Amino acid sequence: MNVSLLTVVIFLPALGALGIALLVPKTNENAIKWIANAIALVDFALSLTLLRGFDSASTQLQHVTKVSWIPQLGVEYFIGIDGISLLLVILTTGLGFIAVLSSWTYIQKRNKEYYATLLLLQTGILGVFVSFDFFLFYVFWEVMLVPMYFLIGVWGSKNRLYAAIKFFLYTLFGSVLMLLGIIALYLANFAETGVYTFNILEFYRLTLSPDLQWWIFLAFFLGFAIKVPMFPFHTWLPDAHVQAPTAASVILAGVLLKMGAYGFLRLSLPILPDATRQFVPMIAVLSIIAIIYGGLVALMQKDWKSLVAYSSVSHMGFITLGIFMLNPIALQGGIFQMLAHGVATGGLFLIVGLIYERMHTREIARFSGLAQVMPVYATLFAILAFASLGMPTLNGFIGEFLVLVGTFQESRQYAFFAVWGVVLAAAYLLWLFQRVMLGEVEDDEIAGLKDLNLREAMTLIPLVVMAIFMGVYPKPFLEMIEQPVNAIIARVRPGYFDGTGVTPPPLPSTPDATTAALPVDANDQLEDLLQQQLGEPDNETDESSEK
Amino acid sequence: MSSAAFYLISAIILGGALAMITSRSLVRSVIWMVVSFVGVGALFLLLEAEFIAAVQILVYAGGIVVLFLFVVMLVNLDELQRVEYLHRQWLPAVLLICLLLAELGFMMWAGAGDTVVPLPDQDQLDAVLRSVRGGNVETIGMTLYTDYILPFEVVSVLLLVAMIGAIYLAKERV
Amino acid sequence: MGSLPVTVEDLWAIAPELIVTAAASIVLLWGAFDAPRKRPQQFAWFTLASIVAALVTVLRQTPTDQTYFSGLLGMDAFSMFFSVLFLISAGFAVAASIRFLDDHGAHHPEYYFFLLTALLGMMFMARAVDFVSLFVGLELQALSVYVLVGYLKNDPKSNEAGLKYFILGAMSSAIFLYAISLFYALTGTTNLAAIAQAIVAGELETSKLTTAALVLMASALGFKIAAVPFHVWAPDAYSGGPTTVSLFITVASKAAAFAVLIRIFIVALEPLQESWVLLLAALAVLTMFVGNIAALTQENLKRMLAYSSIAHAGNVLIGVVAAATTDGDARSFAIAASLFYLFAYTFMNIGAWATVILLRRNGLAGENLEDFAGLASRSYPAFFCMLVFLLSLGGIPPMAGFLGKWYVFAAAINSGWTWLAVVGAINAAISIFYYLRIVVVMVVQDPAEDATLVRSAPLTLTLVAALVMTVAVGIWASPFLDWAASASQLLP
Amino acid sequence: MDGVGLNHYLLLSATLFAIGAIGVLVRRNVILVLMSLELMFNAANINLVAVSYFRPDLTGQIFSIFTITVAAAEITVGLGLVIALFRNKEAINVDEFNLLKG
Repeated sequence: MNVSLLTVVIFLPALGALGIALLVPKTNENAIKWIANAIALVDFALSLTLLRGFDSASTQLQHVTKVSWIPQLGVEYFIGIDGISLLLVILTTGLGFIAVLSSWTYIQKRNKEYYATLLLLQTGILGVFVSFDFFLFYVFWEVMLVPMYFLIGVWGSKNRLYAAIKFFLYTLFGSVLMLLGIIALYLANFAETGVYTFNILEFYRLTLSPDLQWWIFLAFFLGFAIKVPMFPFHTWLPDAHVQAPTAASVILAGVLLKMGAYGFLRLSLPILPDATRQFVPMIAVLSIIAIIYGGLVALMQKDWKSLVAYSSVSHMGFITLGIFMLNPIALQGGIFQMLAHGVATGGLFLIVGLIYERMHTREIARFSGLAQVMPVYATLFAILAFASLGMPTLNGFIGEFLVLVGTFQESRQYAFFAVWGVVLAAAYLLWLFQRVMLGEVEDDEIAGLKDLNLREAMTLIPLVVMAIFMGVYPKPFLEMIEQPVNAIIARVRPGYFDGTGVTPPPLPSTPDATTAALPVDANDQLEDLLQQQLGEPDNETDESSEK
Repeated sequence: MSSAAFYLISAIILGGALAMITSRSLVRSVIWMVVSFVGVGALFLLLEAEFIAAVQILVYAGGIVVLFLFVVMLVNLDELQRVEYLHRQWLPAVLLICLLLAELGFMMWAGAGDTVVPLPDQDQLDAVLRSVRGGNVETIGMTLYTDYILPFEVVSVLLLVAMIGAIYLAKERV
Repeated sequence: MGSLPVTVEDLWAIAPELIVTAAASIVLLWGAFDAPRKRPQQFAWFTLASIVAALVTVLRQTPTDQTYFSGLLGMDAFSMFFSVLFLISAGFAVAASIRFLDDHGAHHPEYYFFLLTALLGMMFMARAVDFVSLFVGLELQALSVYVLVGYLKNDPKSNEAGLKYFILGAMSSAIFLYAISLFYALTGTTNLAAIAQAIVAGELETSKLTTAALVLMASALGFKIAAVPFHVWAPDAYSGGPTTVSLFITVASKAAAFAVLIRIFIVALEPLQESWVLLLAALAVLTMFVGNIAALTQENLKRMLAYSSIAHAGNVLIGVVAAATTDGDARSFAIAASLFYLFAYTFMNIGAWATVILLRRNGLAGENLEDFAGLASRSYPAFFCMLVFLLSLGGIPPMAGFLGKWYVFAAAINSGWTWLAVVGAINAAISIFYYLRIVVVMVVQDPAEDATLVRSAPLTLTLVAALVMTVAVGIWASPFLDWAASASQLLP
Repeated sequence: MDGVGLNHYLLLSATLFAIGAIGVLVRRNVILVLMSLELMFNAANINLVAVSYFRPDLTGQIFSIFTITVAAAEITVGLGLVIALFRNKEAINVDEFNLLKG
């Protein structure tokens, strides 16, 4: 059987977890750590090779693998990537490696189980971002819950069990209702086409009645909004973050929350366009509430980690706002903000984790003058904080700026309120910086702190570099997501591109059976593209005019 | 005349049953049960089911009652007298059941005609009547051993289970 | 008359049942003559062998539309599905029992005798297409199970459980019988298909007497499947009896009751479905909520699993309700969903109970939640098995339980019962809460000092087989889905 | 039969059934509960035989033979359970079964 590169990227961590669990003796902790790090690094490197030959101009899914799984129900093992998926995959593997590396000394008990669980989690998340079969998507979506539950529940701090169970039940509650939405969609598709399938690309073609769309949207909304988390479903997030070990927080903030946003833009928008438009005002308001409320609450936090956690609520508000403004700029901004937030906030959680490992406290009031004893640490923190609050030339700026511009196009009121999120972010992050980093060293314990060692710096520096790179040169990232974004907008807002002179790309279709089982390489892609431009435009316009 | 017999027998059955469940003495209860069961046997006679009536008397009055008496004697009688009479929530239970009974009775009365499903034609009916009525043990035996041979055999296994089960459970040690 | 009452086809049709009957008789006689009873394991192995023989025989038979024994028994794919399910459960129960009975000093051949007769009764229940054979099979099963629940006769808890089960079980049998007699009064027949015809022909749908009979029938069957509010016996019977028996009856007896329920309601009472669908839907909702919420507060693990078993019956009922309101493909889909759910449930539930059997503290069988304390550090494989079973029971993919849930919810939405699916989904989330509680105890708490695992080869085999099936039915689902779909064809 | 139809028999059996049910639910003595169960089985038997007479059709009579047998078997097992419990606990009071709670 021909195993595609993408499949390897997804399942390598799980295989590694299995290997660690079964083959490595419990007592040999160093071997466990080395193997886990090696696997995470290899996985990251492999995911980077996906970039080679990736054609960001193509409208087709790439690296497609499509194998029948449960034929009776029409379930397929159908994975592939477009620009959005690819960037999220790389973000996941990158942060995954950093998370594994950052755990080296942080985790003191049950190393074997810890690393196995962490790697398993990575497979679950990666699977969500590449599945184009809804059943498969749901399986990964749920599978991911279990390792996260254990990471928080076993290796977390004092109130870990409460936080773990809260996390699990909240997200599970959302996802079981989402499951019903999936079933309804599946049955509606059968009623319309007579074929049992979970193929997401086929669902893009459906014309469902607005009423049905409304209900399915509601079901999806619960699943995704809890995951994001949107106000008022956010209450599990601070608990989970505060209690989780550093690596889990990094993954949680960096990629796990993106799953909800990803769900919205991959599934809700293109499959349920009519309902999406109906829901825009509600979601926009909820997003703005999240932005402002998250910022205000962050301002009042006494605990360093929960401050960062609430800043996540605020930043995720920008992302959902960007997604639901339903124009290309805001949507691109939202996706870019997903990446930027992953990098910056992931880094901030690492920063908190590093100091917690040294001081075993996260109470902001306990710290002062850290910059004097830990200059490297303070510098890196400053850059990440600035990235997070959206300073120009750093990545957070690009995302938030695009979201605000896109929002402004749609509604000045929304934009006016959303801007306050940026102001608040500056306030709480700078105030935090001032309280913990500046000032006099008042404490012997702080005076005795050591600055970062090489391994610790290694976990932060890639993120800092990335934050700067993305801020200075965002073009390649935006290019990569441009086509899929335009396709989504064309679907959710038919006629949007008519006046702009831009031809929206068609939604990606299912590659036909002959190429299906094999990974599609760049040549095929090019051929497809040529064919499309030469032969098919007529058909396309016909179809769209019929609608 | 048979109408009078029906009411008389009904009175015996229900009276026996009522006396059984209200009696405080277990031995008396058992005796009232015999009365009620014999009444049911008489009812079967009235319905021209002589064989069933015989089985009823043999199995119930002969077998089960002896079994009950046996257990009542085996289990310490003093102990039994001590047992409280009724459940604490007996009244709601009785009311509920009476309500259900009233409901059931009403439904039967209201649905009186419903049970008359079209009967077979006269010749057929006569044939059936000859076989069914008049206590034709031979017909019952033949049917039991032909059409109903399977449940018959299953019931034999069931009796074996009951026998082994009772012995197993009641014996001090195996 | 005059011809032989039984034909060769009849005998071949009940060949599996004959094997089981023969095995039961042999166990009994062998036990009676083997006076010293030094090696009771031999009975277990013999029983297991005969169960396998019966299983092979069932698999060699082909389903037909014919009826046997003068129209009393069928041999449709539906009944064969259940026969296989019962045989598998019985096999698991035997394997799990060996060490357990030794440790309780109650390893007697009678145990296997009752197990086999219960199995026999269930097989007849699933195949009966006439109330006479149905009732007799049901009673054979019930009587054997009463004895099995009270099997540890020197343990007052077992006695008490057996007696409670007996009283309520016998009462439900009486109600069942009374309902049958009313239907007989209405239609003049005891054949299930003929009852349906007579109801249509006599236009009895609106008759008040029919309603009375229907309500009695529904409550009697509600007792048998332990649906709320007829469930009061179930937690006692499941938690008080020997754990191996609970393993068997939470799966097999429940499945047998469902076989009867589906056949009666979908075949015989189909013309009346307007009157009973809402009743059954209400039962499903109550069963799920009460089962799950009661399970939340249990400290005794066996009781928790008992309530969870009640809640799962509610999920199967969703499938039955969905089957009732449709016909053709949609009905087959819904019946198949119920069957697949029962099948998936079999393995995960057996696995969970088998793990309970594995535990022991102070020389007593594991029962309380604390007995699971620190299982993750005591035995990693045992912990992993239990984790998979619990997640599967909670409906987390990719285990079998998830696919089962998916299937019944899909059936419900397909038949227009979306709200029922929503209730089911909410309950799935509630149920996860107590399954996670067990997981937490296993991972976080420190093990009690005197806690031991009582391993034995057959029990390990049971666990491994249940684990493999729980995962395989979820991931490699195709053959099982096909099988459930083909088994949804009931005899008319 | 003059004036007495199937309905009379059905009513009689319903009453007997209800009396049996009351006995099962209300009385606290296990042995009496078992006896009341017998009443319920008998009620069903009356129906079966009565229908068999009025239809007329033999099935009801055959069925009632099975019912009587099953009821007898059932009561045997029930009494076995009572004896086993009594030996261990010396109580036959339904309310005193309280080892199983929850």
